[in-house]
Amino acid sequence: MSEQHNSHEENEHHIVSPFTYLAILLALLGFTGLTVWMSFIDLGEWHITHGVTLFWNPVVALAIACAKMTLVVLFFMHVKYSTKLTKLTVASGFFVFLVLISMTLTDYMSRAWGRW
Amino acid sequence: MSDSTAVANGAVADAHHHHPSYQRHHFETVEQQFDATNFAMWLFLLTEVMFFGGLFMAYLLMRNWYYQAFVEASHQLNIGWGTANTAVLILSSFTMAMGVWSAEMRKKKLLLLFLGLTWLLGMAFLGIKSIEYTEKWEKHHVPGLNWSEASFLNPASDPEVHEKYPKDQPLSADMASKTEMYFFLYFAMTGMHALHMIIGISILTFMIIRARSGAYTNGHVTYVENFGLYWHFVDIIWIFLFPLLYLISRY
Amino acid sequence: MSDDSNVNLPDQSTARIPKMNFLTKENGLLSWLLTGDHKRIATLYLISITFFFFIGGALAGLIRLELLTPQSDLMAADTYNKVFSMHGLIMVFFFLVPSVPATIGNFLMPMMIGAKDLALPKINLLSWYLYIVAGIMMLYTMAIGGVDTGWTFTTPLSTHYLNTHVISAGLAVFVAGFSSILTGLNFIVTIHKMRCPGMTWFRLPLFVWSHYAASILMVLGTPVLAITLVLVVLERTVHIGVFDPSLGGDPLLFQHLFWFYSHPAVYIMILPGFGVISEVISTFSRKRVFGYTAVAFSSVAIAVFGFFVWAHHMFIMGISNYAALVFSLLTMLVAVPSAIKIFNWAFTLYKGSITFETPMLYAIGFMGLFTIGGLTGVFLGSTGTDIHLTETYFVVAHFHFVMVGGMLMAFLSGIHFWWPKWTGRMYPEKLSQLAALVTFIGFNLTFFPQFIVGTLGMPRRYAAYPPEFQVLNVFSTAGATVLGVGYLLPVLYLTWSLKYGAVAGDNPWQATGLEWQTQSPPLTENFPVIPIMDHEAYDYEWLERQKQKEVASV
Amino acid sequence: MDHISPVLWQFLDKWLTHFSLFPPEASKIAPEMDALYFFMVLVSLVGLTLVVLLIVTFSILYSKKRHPQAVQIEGSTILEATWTIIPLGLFLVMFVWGALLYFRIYTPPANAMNIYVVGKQWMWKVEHPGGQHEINALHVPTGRPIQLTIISQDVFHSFSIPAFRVKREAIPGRYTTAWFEATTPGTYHLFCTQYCGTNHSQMIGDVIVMTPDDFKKWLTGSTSGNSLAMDGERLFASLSCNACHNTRPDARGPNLVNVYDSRLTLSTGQTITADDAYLRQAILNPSQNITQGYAPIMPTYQGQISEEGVIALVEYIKNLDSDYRVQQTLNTTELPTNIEEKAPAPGRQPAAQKEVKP
Repeated sequence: MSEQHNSHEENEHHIVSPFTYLAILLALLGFTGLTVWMSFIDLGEWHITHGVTLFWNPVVALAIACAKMTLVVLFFMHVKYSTKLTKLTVASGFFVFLVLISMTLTDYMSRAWGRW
Repeated sequence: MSDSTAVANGAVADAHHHHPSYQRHHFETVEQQFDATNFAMWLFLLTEVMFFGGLFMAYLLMRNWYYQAFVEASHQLNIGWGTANTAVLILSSFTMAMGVWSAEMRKKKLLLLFLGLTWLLGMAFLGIKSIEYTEKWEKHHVPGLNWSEASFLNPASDPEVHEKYPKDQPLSADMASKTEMYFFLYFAMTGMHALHMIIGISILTFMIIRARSGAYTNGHVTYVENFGLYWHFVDIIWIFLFPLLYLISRY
Repeated sequence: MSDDSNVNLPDQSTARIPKMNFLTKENGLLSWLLTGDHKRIATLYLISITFFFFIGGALAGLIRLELLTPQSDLMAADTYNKVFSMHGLIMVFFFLVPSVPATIGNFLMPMMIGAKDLALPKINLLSWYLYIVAGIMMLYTMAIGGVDTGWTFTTPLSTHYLNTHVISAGLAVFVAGFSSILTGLNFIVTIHKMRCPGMTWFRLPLFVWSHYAASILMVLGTPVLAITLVLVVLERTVHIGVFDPSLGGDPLLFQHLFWFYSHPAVYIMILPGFGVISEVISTFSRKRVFGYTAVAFSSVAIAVFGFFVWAHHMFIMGISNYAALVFSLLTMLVAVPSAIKIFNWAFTLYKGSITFETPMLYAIGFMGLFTIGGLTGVFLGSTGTDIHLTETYFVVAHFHFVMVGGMLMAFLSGIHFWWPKWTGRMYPEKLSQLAALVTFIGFNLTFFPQFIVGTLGMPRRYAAYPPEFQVLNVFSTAGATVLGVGYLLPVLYLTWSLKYGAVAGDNPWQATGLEWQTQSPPLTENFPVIPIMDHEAYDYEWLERQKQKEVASV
Repeated sequence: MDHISPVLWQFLDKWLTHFSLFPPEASKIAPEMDALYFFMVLVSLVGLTLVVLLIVTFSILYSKKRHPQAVQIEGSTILEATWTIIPLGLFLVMFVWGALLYFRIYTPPANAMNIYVVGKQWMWKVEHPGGQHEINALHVPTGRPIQLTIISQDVFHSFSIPAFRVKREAIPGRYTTAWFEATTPGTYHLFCTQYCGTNHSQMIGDVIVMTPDDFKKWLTGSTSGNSLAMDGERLFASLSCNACHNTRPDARGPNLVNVYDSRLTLSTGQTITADDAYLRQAILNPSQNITQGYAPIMPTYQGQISEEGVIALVEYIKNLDSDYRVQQTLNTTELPTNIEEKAPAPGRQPAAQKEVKP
């Protein structure tokens, strides 16, 4: 059977209630406040090894952004109630995006290792 | 064709009985039509992810290379406007989601209200953005067109920002020239985002006109739903642009 | 009918082309320009890409003519640069990328999966219009003086050092990219959502699988090219440089972003060709494709691995040696699925009942040439030999073996194979077999010497070259002439066959695909009633049973 | 045979006299590269023959005439595994072999003689350490490893010597290296293989390999009198680099004696080897490369020194193995007396340079 029949059965077009939307809105605004507030605090850094340092501020800011994104994707964009195919599509999008970033970085990061 | 051998007689012909008017001829059922267009929208959003992906990659690299320039240049952005815009966009995402809900519940008045609100909030976002752009123009921070590095070579010449960030050192000439890169990426990324907003608002205008004649409250929510996906996606891009451009070097 | 042929034509004295078909349904130019019918859009695409193919081909002819002598005497160096740049741009973005998917794929995809149309007919039409807009922009670029960046737009050359029309060419490619994104998007949606009842994933023809894989690459890769070109255009207009080293940018970032698309792009070009070959080989050996699942999954594997190998275009360009190592290893992995395909096709012939009509001849040619093209790719994927061979004619020969020897052979094979379905008429068999042979000989004569001249070290994109390379270049130019004849012949006899070809009937090849179970040319909505798929793909026994049933019922 | 057209005759003559199928092997690495190349050719030939043989045999055995009824076969896991694993194994052998070769070609031995190459539209400029300049030519001795430090002044170029099997991109703004050891005296082609604009095909030259004795003669015959390091020294003085980079205890810049090839700790905490590329960066983009303990006060020299000038400076700094030369330079130039007032707070800690890892 192709998906249209499956999805028809498992997904009787779920309607999300306005209260959920409202809760998400508040959460998003809360996160926005949080990230702005956090950005003014020096969260310090973590010296992993000599010369390799992780700064917490951008990490936290991006973590909050990811949390916000997840809320939007799951609820506003209904992915939580969608078919596996939609979930897979979203996941593959992030996967290829990460491939672009990480594989390019393999070059830039390892350039410093040797004398080339 | 009598000899088309794969054809079984009338097994699926029942799909032809009760079509709603909005069902396109080549779909068997409304669900199929909804699933297909919804899936297509998601795929389109994937292409958008990759489209912005290139810009994010460039930003990541340049920020790591010219950290000092990027930090001081980002102090030029107005965090108040940025936060306001984030809130506006999140609100518009909410009203859009409510718009989809109204269409699903077949409430025409509510749909019009929420689409209208979304439209207004979208315009508000662009308004705030244009205020920010004007600010940049006045301060000669538009790379290529109206550019000066003065406020980075000598932060004291820009008392407004300098007061808030007294720790900012004067940048050496070679580093100061890299602030132009920051603003280039700033304009490229926010500009590309604003372009998506403008496209979104144009489609929204068209939708509001159609919604008045009840086009989306007759059970055919695909269009509203798909536009909602697009609108939320544009919101998500901003959710990442905001911390990356405005926030991460404020402490 | 002779014993060594598979062709099963209806009795020509009584046979007729069905009156109602997609070509005759409506008349007038407007009915074509506003059509939503995938078959009509495919026809529009076929005409337009043929047009661009011959422009690109004419430019190739000029290149070969210039390279007949070591001096740059036919044209000045800058003219030569423009000619090869336009040849590359037109052939890659206006012929190879849309060739099989937008024409044959567009025509067949819905029929093969038993649907009335692609999921998004209007988007399909939009894709053609974008292609035409892009094509006009490219022709405009050519008319006002052309561009001499090479098809790779290498920065900072393209952004700061050339005063040719880089912007309009870049935008043309940008628009063409969107046309290709929309085609790919449409295919993925169609394959997921429009299959007829009973058409499970593993009953799909391999043609559909390979298009699915190519579509993934189109959808995810092309946008990166688009944004890269936007940045190039911005750098030229605003003079800011993320790619310009003198302003602090990194030209290698351009290379990374460009090849992130452009390496998968070669899979976008070749994968649909694989699909054609699977269909043709199965049909003309009357046998299910050997190891269906392996062939299907190897397409997907190529698509997935295709995203991980782009930096093998940059081994000598100053990427870190460790990164070169990683990308080289991954490149070796992506070579394996292609090898699997070749052997599976070869073993499809085993214990078959083989006939040698034109599509099969092209397909066999494809297998040989693609094997060479693929194996020489390994020479370039291995970091050590890449140092010597890259940026020479070896690379030129390698990708022409894959693209012309592979893709173009597959395209011609497919065009001949589905021509009766498309037009309802047969092409002239003997003449087309001759054309296939001429193409094969001309191709080898043109491009094989380039492997040698590349190994000798002759750099590509040279308007003039040291005289000791002349002999091999003369061979190459001679071959190009033969090749040109080989490509002109099909245009002539296929046009002729539109009116005078034998009436083909529904299923002249006795093939099993759903597209052959409807009339030729098909109805606008393909099938009178949506079919139900109740057998595996390439089930020739099912076809036999159907025929017997019909005979019995008559 | 006199009715053969002269053009054709010329062609045949060329074919017979000027025709080769394989480039000369004139470096130590060339036979190694060719070994891998021929291994690949062999594997390819075997693979191709196998495929062609299969196709031809099956086409003959199972043509419709001989074999009117096809036998349906689903597939064969064992066979498919075979033609997955064997090619994979072969490709992996090629990968490992190729990688070893790649690292060898791009890792110069320590005792190599350094020659600088600057590419520009459309010529190659070669600078020997002894101050000999060449355009579109490169003279090298046999039996001695030569390291090329390559850079481009404008766009991408690629420095290619097919007879040595060596090729390396000339990148604007960054040094790249390659090395070779020539074995056979003679004249070989030098190409630019990366498309670089209008006269790309004119960017060619000759590599002249000489015996060590001849090379010595050539060196003395074509010197301009000043070595590269001496040019650098002059530039060092005229740009007043020694105002800060001196050996005084209160010097505002790091002492450059023996700095080459040493490990430096930057103000970011990163350690880095002061190689050619680093020295170049430190001259042109000083604020990105602050040695720990120093203030970012050095002005940029981007746009003020030509690539040749930077090379001369780098060569000079490389050869600074004692204070003596710096002192000498120091004495010959006048030092401003009011350094302390002019300098913006020399003792201040440099602003933290941070790296972000989002």
